[in-house]
Amino acid sequence: MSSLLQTRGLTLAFGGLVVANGIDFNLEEGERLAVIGQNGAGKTTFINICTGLIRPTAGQVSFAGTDITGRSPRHIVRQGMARSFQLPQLFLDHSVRQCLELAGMARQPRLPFWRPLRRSADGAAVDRVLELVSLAERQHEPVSNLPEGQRKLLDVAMSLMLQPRLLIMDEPTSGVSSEEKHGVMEILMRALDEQKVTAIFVEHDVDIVRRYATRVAAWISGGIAADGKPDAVLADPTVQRQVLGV
Amino acid sequence: MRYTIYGAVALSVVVLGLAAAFPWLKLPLILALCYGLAALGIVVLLRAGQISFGHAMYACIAGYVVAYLSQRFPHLDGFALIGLGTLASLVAGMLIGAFVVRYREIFFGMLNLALSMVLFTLLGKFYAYTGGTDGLRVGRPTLLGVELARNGFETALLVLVLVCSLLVIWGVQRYFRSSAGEALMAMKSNEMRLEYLGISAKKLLWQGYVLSAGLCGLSGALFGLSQGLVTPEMGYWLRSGEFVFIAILGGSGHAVGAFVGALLYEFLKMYAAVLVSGAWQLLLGATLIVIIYFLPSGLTGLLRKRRAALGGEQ
Amino acid sequence: MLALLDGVSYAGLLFLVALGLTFIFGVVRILNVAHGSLYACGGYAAATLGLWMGQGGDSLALSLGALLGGALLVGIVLGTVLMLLLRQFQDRDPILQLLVTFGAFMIFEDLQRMIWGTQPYFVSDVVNQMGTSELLGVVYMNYQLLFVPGAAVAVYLLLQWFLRRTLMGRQIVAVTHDREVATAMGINAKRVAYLTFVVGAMLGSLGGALASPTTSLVPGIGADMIVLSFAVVASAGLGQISGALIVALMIGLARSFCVYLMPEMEVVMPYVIMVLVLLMRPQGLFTVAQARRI
Amino acid sequence: MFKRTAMTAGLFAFTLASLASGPAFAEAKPASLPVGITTFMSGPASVFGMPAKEAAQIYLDELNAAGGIDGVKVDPIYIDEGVGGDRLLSEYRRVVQEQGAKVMLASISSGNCNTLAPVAEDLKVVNILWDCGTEKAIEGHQYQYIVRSQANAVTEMVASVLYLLKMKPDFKTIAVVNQDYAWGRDSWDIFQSTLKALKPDVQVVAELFPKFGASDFSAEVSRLQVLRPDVVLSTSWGGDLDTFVRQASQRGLFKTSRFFLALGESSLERLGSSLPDGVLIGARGDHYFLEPRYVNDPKHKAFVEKYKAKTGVYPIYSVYHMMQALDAMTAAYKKAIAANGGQWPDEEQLAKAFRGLEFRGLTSPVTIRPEDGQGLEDQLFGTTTTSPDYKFKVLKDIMIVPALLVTTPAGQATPEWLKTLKPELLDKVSLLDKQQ
Repeated sequence: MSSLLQTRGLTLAFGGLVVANGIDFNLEEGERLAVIGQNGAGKTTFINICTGLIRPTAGQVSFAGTDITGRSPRHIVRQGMARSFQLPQLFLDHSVRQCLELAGMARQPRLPFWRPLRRSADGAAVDRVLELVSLAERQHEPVSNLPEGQRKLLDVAMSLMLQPRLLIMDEPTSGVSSEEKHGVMEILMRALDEQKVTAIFVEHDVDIVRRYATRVAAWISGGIAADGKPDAVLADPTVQRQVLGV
Repeated sequence: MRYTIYGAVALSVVVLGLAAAFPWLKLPLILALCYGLAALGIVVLLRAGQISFGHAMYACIAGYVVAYLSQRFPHLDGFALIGLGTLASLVAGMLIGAFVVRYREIFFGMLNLALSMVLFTLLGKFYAYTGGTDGLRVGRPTLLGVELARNGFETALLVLVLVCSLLVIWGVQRYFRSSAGEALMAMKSNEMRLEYLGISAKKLLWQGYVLSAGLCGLSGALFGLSQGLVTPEMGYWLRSGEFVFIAILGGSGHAVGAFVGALLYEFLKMYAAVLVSGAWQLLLGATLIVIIYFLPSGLTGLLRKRRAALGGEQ
Repeated sequence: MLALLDGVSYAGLLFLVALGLTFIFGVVRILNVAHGSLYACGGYAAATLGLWMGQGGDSLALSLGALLGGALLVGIVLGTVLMLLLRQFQDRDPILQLLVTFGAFMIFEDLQRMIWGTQPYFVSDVVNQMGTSELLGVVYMNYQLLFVPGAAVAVYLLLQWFLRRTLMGRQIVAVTHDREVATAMGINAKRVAYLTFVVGAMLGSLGGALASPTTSLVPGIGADMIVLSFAVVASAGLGQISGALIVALMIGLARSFCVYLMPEMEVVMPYVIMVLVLLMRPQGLFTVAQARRI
Repeated sequence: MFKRTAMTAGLFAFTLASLASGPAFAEAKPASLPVGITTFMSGPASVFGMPAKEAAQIYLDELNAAGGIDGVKVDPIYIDEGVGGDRLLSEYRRVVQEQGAKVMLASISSGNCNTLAPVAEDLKVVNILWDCGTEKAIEGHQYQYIVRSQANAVTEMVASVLYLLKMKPDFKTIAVVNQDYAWGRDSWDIFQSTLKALKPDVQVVAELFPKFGASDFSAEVSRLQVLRPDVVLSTSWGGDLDTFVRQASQRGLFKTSRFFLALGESSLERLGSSLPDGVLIGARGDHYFLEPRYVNDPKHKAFVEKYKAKTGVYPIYSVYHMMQALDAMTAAYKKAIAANGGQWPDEEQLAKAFRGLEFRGLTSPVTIRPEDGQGLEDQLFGTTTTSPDYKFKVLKDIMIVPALLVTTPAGQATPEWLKTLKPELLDKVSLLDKQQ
């Protein structure tokens, strides 16, 4: 039985600059992988390649056993790999609830253009997710009213509405004040467990990594320098020196 | 929904009242509503954050189809003509749409502009078939088999246009609130996210584009019948500009906006023609700028603000 | 063969106007519909100045002075007016900005008619002074054959030099590439934008001025010109200066070839070219296609 | 929502207030006579529109100063044709139905004439086609309220061919450069089929239709220089004509070909010295401020002076057409009142009075055909020559073609009639100075 996400010799180069350097990588069902690394180490690029935003110069990506190299994000998402963004990508002209309703409808083969969104969307599912990310009481406000922290949650929540098998979160707690961070992570993890979603999250905060990851991968200049149990990786001298900078 | 009903009622009362009080206003009113229909087509695109400077093309296509058919088959009923004219624009919209939805913003607008100019010049050129710049006459057809004199015909047409408008307002507003409609609007704020939900923005835009083409077509068909004449002018880019003008004036908040905008516009222009004949463009231009400055989201923007204040629920 | 020669003069004018348009877009990111009015007003101003500076007088210098003077004057005045107007709409939706220029266009159309009336206007001394030359039994005006294309090329080279060699030019280029970074680097984007706008406006009105000796200025010439230059700019790729030159040439030549081969197609040609180009190269001929976004 | 309704309602109130200010409908002799006049006040065709408007003002001021028509002052309502067909139609109806205009003068554009004529007929208001050329506006229709106070394209073009053949009997090749719109195409069709009937051996070497309002004719000029046709015909006008003539003359095309400008009269003064000698010129009627038979006619002379004084230029044909239309109106009212035993006529009586009406504008008298209301207006042609008294070219070798010879007889179809033309027609006309 092949692993959920698998990359082989994944390479991306702009001219001379190599941002992904022949990455071989496996992710198993049910893991919580924390990706750490300095800015520009290629973490986000890796995500962008996996989710189809960027086409790799070489190598291949396969998800749940099917090759998805160079497929469009739309296609990949429909396969069950969702992502959230470092800068929340939301529908600013809509209300919180509408965003989730739209996300829910996205799983339909085609969007109905007669029945009102409100009625065709699965209200129960929306309510459940709203509860999970505790946005229920703000559900009717325009998204533009939300503070950064809650935008992050909404961004993730929209991906959750897709009921993905794998959810990749790009710095879910960046831009969130350090006291909120744990709150946010708690909520996210609860949601993930609830829906049994495998997850990758890019994170800088070491205690958060320790607390919530079952596995850690450290990125250095476009490649994986260390990969394994959190304590092991975080203790690794190279990682200590080049990633955590202690 | 509430707004739709208010809007519809107000619109029909105003229109019918005026027509009853001032018979000569019938024609301007018909024109205004036709412009409204076309502008609504633009509004659909505005909601997706796109703008077209070539949609007069679809009004023009429908108009010419109506004219051609009415000359070729003089016994064809008015309703048939309108139906076929609109259908023609719909089909054209589907084909052209398939290409242009790959483009965004300026390029989208420019491509539409270019296509409409091609049509415009061809209509002017192929004199033998299109009657050149003088265009084609449209005979006065029967409506549901009834022969009508000019006056009766115009009254009937006015009612017909009004009914069309109301149906369209209801239908389009319903589309705006539907999943596809809301997704279309989402495309404006964040196309990438749509893709990352597994929704095809192109497909959405294509639907919207076809709808807008159809609306412009309907407007063009009715326009042609009410004028008794279609000319290439119907497809000139300045005409498309007028549609956009009206759409902005009305705002994209609600389907009824386009029609209110159109009525305002028509009377504004009529005034300009009566009071300061010679400087009507100046007046319109100034108005446009002022509107954009004070009401960037048009008349229905006012409505929207209030709704937001009431707290999101619609 | 002869068709070529007729094409170039027209292409020259088209290029100047389109150049102004694309130049402005590059920096300010606004597609300026009122550019058509600039073309018209430039023409009128030049003609008026020409009449005023002694119609029928045979001093070539004087006539040329009138042409350029008119162009510069209009460029500076209207350019400033437009800029000030658009400043009120900074960082609004680009579509709205576009419409503002559309409104401005409508206003100018009428003002222009109020100022210069509806009778066709022209001053053709320059042309007569420059005389004609005969090629293969066909007589050409030196003005159209040599001067206009020459002027266009000169402007092109001058602009290239300005953008590459001068500080202001480099700043403009910087802003074109990335406004934020440029501003961060301490470039006064506002000043740059203003300058660009005026230069662009001048180019537009220069196009009009150079057209005025051979054509008649009538109400509504702006509207046609703007659509054509849109076609050029969009086909070339927004902000592409050299591209504009080539496309303008393409269109000019295509047009005059049509007059020989299939007159019926003449008017449609520019748009057909534009549509084809955009269908093949969505970003325009000379824009480097970016990495696939979605 | 209510805010919006209020706004709209407010606007309408405003509309009605200002629009309802027309005079009340009066069967008896009205206090004043509202007359609608459509003319181009914007767009390229305002080259004709504005001068005509000036003329109308001069005429009506004089008329009203003299007490108007049978004591009724005429108040004109000008409508801009430049706003485009659809709005023109609404405006036209507003003026008739709201402001109660009794007579309409419409219009300059043939397209507009075609649109408005049936409307006027339905509205039962007398409409004088005062300047548009197309014969199709009347031919083949059975109108009661539509009359034309001037000639139509057929009269003008057939007469043109006659003058061309008189002045240049032996040409072999001809090329045409017309604006690409109805007038340009129709006039060429008529000209060509007339030419076929009268001089079948002529060969058409080029038919160029540059787009309306074209700014550059260099390609056309080059092509003509290669082809070197004996005659170059153009029925263009306004800016297009000026541009074409200047680009052609600057490049010496006039040396290689003989030019025939069917509407040249309207550009003579503007073109000044850019127009060479020896160009054949038409005037859409016998309209020319130096028209030999009327140059010293008091009415004509006085008007030309007055017009020159007011506008600084000499009148062009559209001015004469306007004067003719207004004179026709006045004459018709006088006739109708007489026929009505001194009583003010109603629309129908007025319409009748126009049929068979004989009246005189500034130049030779015009008859309105009783059968179809088509005006019979003589046609003047001339050849440009330099004159010491004027800064622009004047006409010599003037020929006047009587309308009757060259107009489709009432009830006949033009295309068929043109085929019946015989070369003998040429002997029936002669240059003015060669007459008597």
